[in-house]
Amino acid sequence: MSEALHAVPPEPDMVQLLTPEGVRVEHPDYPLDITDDEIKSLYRDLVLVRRIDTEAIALQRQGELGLWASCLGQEGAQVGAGRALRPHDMSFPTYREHGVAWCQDVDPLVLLGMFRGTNLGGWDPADNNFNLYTIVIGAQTLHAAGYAMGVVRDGAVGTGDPNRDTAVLAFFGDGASSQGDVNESFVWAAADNLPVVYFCQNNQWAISAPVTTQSRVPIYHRASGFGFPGIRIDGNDVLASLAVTRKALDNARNGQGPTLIEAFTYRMNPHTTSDDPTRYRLAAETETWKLKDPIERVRAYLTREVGVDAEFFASIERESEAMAEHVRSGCRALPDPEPLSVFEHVHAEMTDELREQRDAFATYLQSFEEVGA
Amino acid sequence: MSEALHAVPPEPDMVQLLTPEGVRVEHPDYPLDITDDEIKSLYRDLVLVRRIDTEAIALQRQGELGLWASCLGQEGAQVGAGRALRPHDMSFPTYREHGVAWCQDVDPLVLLGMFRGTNLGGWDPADNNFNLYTIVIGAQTLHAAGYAMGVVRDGAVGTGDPNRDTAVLAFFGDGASSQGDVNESFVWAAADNLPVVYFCQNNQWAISAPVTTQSRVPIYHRASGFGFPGIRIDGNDVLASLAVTRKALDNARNGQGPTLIEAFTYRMNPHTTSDDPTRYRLAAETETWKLKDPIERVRAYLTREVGVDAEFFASIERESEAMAEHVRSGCRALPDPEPLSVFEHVHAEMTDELREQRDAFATYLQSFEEVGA
Amino acid sequence: MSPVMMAKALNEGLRKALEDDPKVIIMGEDVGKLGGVFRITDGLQKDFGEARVFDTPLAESGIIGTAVGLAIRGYRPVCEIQFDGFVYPGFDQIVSQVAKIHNRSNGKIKMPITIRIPYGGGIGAVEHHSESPEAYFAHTAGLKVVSCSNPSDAYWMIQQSIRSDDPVIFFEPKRRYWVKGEVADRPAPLHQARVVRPGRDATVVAYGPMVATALEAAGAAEDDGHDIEVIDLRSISPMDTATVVASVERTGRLVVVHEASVSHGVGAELAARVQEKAFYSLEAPVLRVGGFDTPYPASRLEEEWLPTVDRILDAVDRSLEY
Amino acid sequence: MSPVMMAKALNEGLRKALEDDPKVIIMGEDVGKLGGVFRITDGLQKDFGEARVFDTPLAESGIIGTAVGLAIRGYRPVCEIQFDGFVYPGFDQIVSQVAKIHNRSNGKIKMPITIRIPYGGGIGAVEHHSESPEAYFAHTAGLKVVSCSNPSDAYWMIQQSIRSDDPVIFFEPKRRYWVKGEVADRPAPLHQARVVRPGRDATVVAYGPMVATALEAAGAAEDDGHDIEVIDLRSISPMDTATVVASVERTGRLVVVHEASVSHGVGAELAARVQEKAFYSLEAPVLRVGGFDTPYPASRLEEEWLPTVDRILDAVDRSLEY
Ligand SMILES: Cc1ncc(C[n+]2csc(CCOP(=O)(O)OP(=O)(O)O)c2C)c(N)n1
Ligand SMILES: Cc1ncc(C[n+]2csc(CCOP(=O)(O)OP(=O)(O)O)c2C)c(N)n1
Ligand SMILES: [Mg+2]
Ligand SMILES: [Mg+2]
Repeated sequence: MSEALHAVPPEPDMVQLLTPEGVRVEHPDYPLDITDDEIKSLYRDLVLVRRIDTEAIALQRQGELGLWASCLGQEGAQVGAGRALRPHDMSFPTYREHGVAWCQDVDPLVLLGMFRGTNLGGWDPADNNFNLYTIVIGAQTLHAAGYAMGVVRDGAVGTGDPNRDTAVLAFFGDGASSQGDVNESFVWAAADNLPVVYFCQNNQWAISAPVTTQSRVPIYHRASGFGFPGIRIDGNDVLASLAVTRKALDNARNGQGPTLIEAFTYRMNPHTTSDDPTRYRLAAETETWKLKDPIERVRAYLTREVGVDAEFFASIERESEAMAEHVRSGCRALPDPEPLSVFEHVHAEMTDELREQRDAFATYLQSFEEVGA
Repeated sequence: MSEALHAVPPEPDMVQLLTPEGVRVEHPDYPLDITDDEIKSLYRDLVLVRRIDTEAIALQRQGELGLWASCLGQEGAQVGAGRALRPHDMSFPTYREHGVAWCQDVDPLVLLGMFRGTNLGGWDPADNNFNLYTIVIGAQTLHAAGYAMGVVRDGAVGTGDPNRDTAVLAFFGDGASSQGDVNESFVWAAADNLPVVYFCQNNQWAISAPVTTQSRVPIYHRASGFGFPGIRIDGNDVLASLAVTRKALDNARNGQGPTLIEAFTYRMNPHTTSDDPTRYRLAAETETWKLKDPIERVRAYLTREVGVDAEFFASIERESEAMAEHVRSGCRALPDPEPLSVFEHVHAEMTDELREQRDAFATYLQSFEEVGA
Repeated sequence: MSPVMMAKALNEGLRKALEDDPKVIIMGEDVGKLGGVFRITDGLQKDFGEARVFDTPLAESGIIGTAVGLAIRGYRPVCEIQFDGFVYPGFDQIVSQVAKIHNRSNGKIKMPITIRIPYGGGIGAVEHHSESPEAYFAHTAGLKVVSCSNPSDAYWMIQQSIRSDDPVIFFEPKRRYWVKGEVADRPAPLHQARVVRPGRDATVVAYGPMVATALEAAGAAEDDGHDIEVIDLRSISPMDTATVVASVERTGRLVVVHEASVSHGVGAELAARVQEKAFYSLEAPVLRVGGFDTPYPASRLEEEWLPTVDRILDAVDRSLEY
Repeated sequence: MSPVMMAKALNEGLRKALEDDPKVIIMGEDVGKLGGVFRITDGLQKDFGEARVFDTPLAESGIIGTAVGLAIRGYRPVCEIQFDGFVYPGFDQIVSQVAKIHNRSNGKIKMPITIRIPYGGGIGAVEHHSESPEAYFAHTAGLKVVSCSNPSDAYWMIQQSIRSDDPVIFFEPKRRYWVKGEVADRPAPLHQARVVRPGRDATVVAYGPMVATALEAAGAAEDDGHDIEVIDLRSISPMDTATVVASVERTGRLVVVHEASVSHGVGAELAARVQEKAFYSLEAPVLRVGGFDTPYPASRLEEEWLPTVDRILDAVDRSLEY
């Protein structure tokens, strides 16, 4: 760890429940009673999410995907946050929350469409309480605040009824913290005491910009300036992420308003498959973070403290093999959209002039088929 | 004061050097050694600024101005901040900083053009280191940050040379604190440790929206979240405004970075001459704030503590009469722009197509003259 | 209804929308107690409560962005932008989110958001308070853009826009807020243009604040023996080209009028469509009358800058001379 | 210079601008160490230092707004917007400040800001990375808008734009970044169109990424015996209408091509101008080929959505049939 401590200044104020070495530690404010089976199930999540991610990168290399934004290294933060969600809660991801999608039972294949280019997302946020991926940095945080305003108006906050009270979980990155939209979202959440939890994955980089380009203080400090609590967690510790997000969501549901969680983590892979990090960061830095891997520490804990046997890990391996196959074959099977579908879903009610454009284009396309015929 | 204290919760953390009753008090962090003559000159500033403002309102009533945004009640904050500026410093006002304009030696008539509708501002910010009024809420705070970036690149920070080191003073209102631009400006100033001082006049209202619509915590708290100091002052205390702004500007010039000053004050008049505050606030509130008038307290101090004689006040009265006359006659004398001037200064280099439009319009206008002739 | 001002008609239309659908909410700066700087939402907060008619913090991106979230939650937000020149901080949320989310979701999510924008000049205002940004939105696929020119349309079109499952940018000609007019018992289709004055010699198309000016011009032209047809476009996007083309096929001449700068304005699109669809009918090129290609000027110059009866007549004469 | 890619030509042009004027600075997201996601600023921070070539925080309004302040201080900022679809958060600062401050100050302040925007589609990207927002800026008085279509123009036009005392929105056709070409010894005037292929039968006008496609179409048309003139507009605002009109007076036919959605696009303005100025020369209506009036589609559909050689030929044929 000593190297690691050089790379990342020790954060006394960082909540950690499971050390990189896999040692379970307690935190006064965040007691977490969790069974070993639950931890095993978190391990399964982590491994499967990573496998989905790895497979997607391979598919991009093979030309099956145009792009992929890897979440490698951030699985702990995402699975912890995702598993803290209750059925009624709504989540607003960026484009990197594949781990949260997994926890919300979104079939990985649903995520692939926009990266393959067969659609722009295309899923219904209501299906899994998982909003569409949002690429415009920060924009989704205002959607989350607005959704939370709706929750309040629906009387779904602070009723004490677990089947009614609802919280909203909004994701964004360290770079996004500079966007006006994110700060305006903080203004709304604070002024209206909205049931929204902001989950910032500070993965140290915004493409090539280190977090210091955005802020000279820890990002979780930002919240206090707007009048709500902010807290930093070890973003590679799935237990810390689960415990802190769970508590923050509880507070939101109970009408105690917003919280900002800064998950201190690291983007192990390039920004996307199009990026070349060798131009702006040292391999040594990445190496250091390897020592803090979110999965290894859970595996170490399960092996050492719980005495989980090899068969368990083997079964997870088999499951992840199956998942990889599902992703591979499923991706290749994603159908290309029909040419004329570009005119669909532009409006709920298609306009005559767009219909005219569509019909003209249809005629144009046919002219070739005739030639072909 | 007791009523006042009901209306405005006492702010232990609010810097005050001159009480509403005109009693001089000390503040450990903000010693201000100031001569009685200097205070007399501040009094003169306050009275003249108020007179300019009052006269402008009258001119609007008479139809000489289309609109006026009154600074009544905010003269203390503005004159204190304005007098803290050094010759090299640059200021970025909103549309209400008439008191700062005065301190920067801007002839009141220069301000009237945009309210009369004879121009859109039209002055050169370099003339008095006073930027054009900016109507789009918050926009000027980014201009201030950018200007400060230029100051840094010019090596005009932290050299120790008083004739070289430069600070930037950016004004905005309580409502503006919600705008993305203002928060992005904070991001830039903090990340680059820019020599900019943010001066927020919290006059309790953004048109009809009380400050609570924008924030549930004092606005000066915002700064800490971005990593720089924030402080609240009694915005009706010209001495507190002078002392605190002076220190913040010094820090900026010395390379110690940004500060946010929240001047806790009150908009005594309607938002603008088009506004009707009876629809959203009680006269009682305004009455309470009358007791905190920024001018009265200085007058009380000068009379009671300094023993300034009636002749001094009379001379200021005469001067303000003269100023009123200057504003009245000067305003009426402001020339209407030439019709064809709409085409001027659209670009530094006029385009052929705009020249074509201008010539066509000139011909069109002439066709009437010919008819007329 | 007896004759009412457009401002009142809008207020009544909003009231009706709030009554008809509990999911309708009104949000914006100063729309609550104050009733908006133009009093269009006057009394609505009092009658429908602060949960449904409320003041937001001062940030347009926040207003639009939270409206998007409310729409995802099933609400039907009506956002007021205080003045035309202040919609731009919300432009990103409008163009990249409001306009695109229905499409992004393959039709799964609806965006029934109405964005009300008091627009146009002629009221002697300061900078940013007199602009006509409609072309920006008309060029943005996924949005619908309309503008009312009279109290009756104001009353009906605002309700139709709110009821629409598509986002509608609703442009209100602020300088006509105080003009009175009868309110019809039935609405016309939202995206249909209207011939407000039939004529044989030339067609003048306008919308919003310029319709009244165009009608005035047509009246004046009559004295010179010219019979001008005037069409109120009403819907800017989609644009009822058919109605205009049908008219031009009769008159052979077309003048388009709007306050926005001429270049790349709505008149350009209409001209481009008509010269294509009525190519053989046009006896003169489509002429455009609009604001000049300059920023909206200081108010003492706005009468020169804005299209006037005389400038419209001048264009009509030039058209007739072909 | 031997043939270079457009990306390299832009890089060299920026380098030259930095050398020629110490007030020139380059700012944006990832323009420093990374050299921009397209490497257009590659090596410039290394050679000119972090004070002159620097990464900004991640906020476009902040990038443009601070550039305005730098300009007031006497600098000549060159802002990079990472992708077309991300300019909108900075739209307010561009439209209400960059475009208007010179005018607001009665000419006292200059705004020599260049905003570089890699734009257009055809690279198989995800949403927001393939848009063509040029019409928004062309409709904004106070801005100048240009687009290069080849390495030589890229090299010279970027320098001319930076040297211009007016704000210039500089559109770079990202899909042509890697196409090589010779760089001329001398620049053409920045706001002048260029006839890139003379022809007698019809005129095709394009700019940026569509110029190559238009030339290809002209080549194909030759096989059918049609002699097509192709004009590279180069400057979108101001627009060199005279060059287009002169061409149409010879050919009698005009097709305008751009990637942006057809409705209210740049083609509308050109059509409106040409049908007015060349009314008696037009033997066919001005026809437009562009993106459809839909959001830019998923990349697997972009080949259908974008104007192609065939769609241009189809329009040319329709024009010739009149
Ligand atoms: C408004 C906007 N500007 C620029 C971009 C281009 N871009 C995509 S991701 C990214 C960096 C985001 O960094 P961060 O917020 O830290 O999230 P991360 O990618 O690290 O998860 C940028 C600049 C964008 N998508 N949206
Ligand atoms: C972007 C933008 N939105 C809306 C407005 C309309 N407007 C003018 S002043 C104002 C209130 C400003 O309040 P505050 O920031 O507290 O400044 P104050 O007027 O109280 O000095 C509003 C909403 C504007 N000028 N700019
Ligand atoms: Mg990041
Ligand atoms: Mg205020």
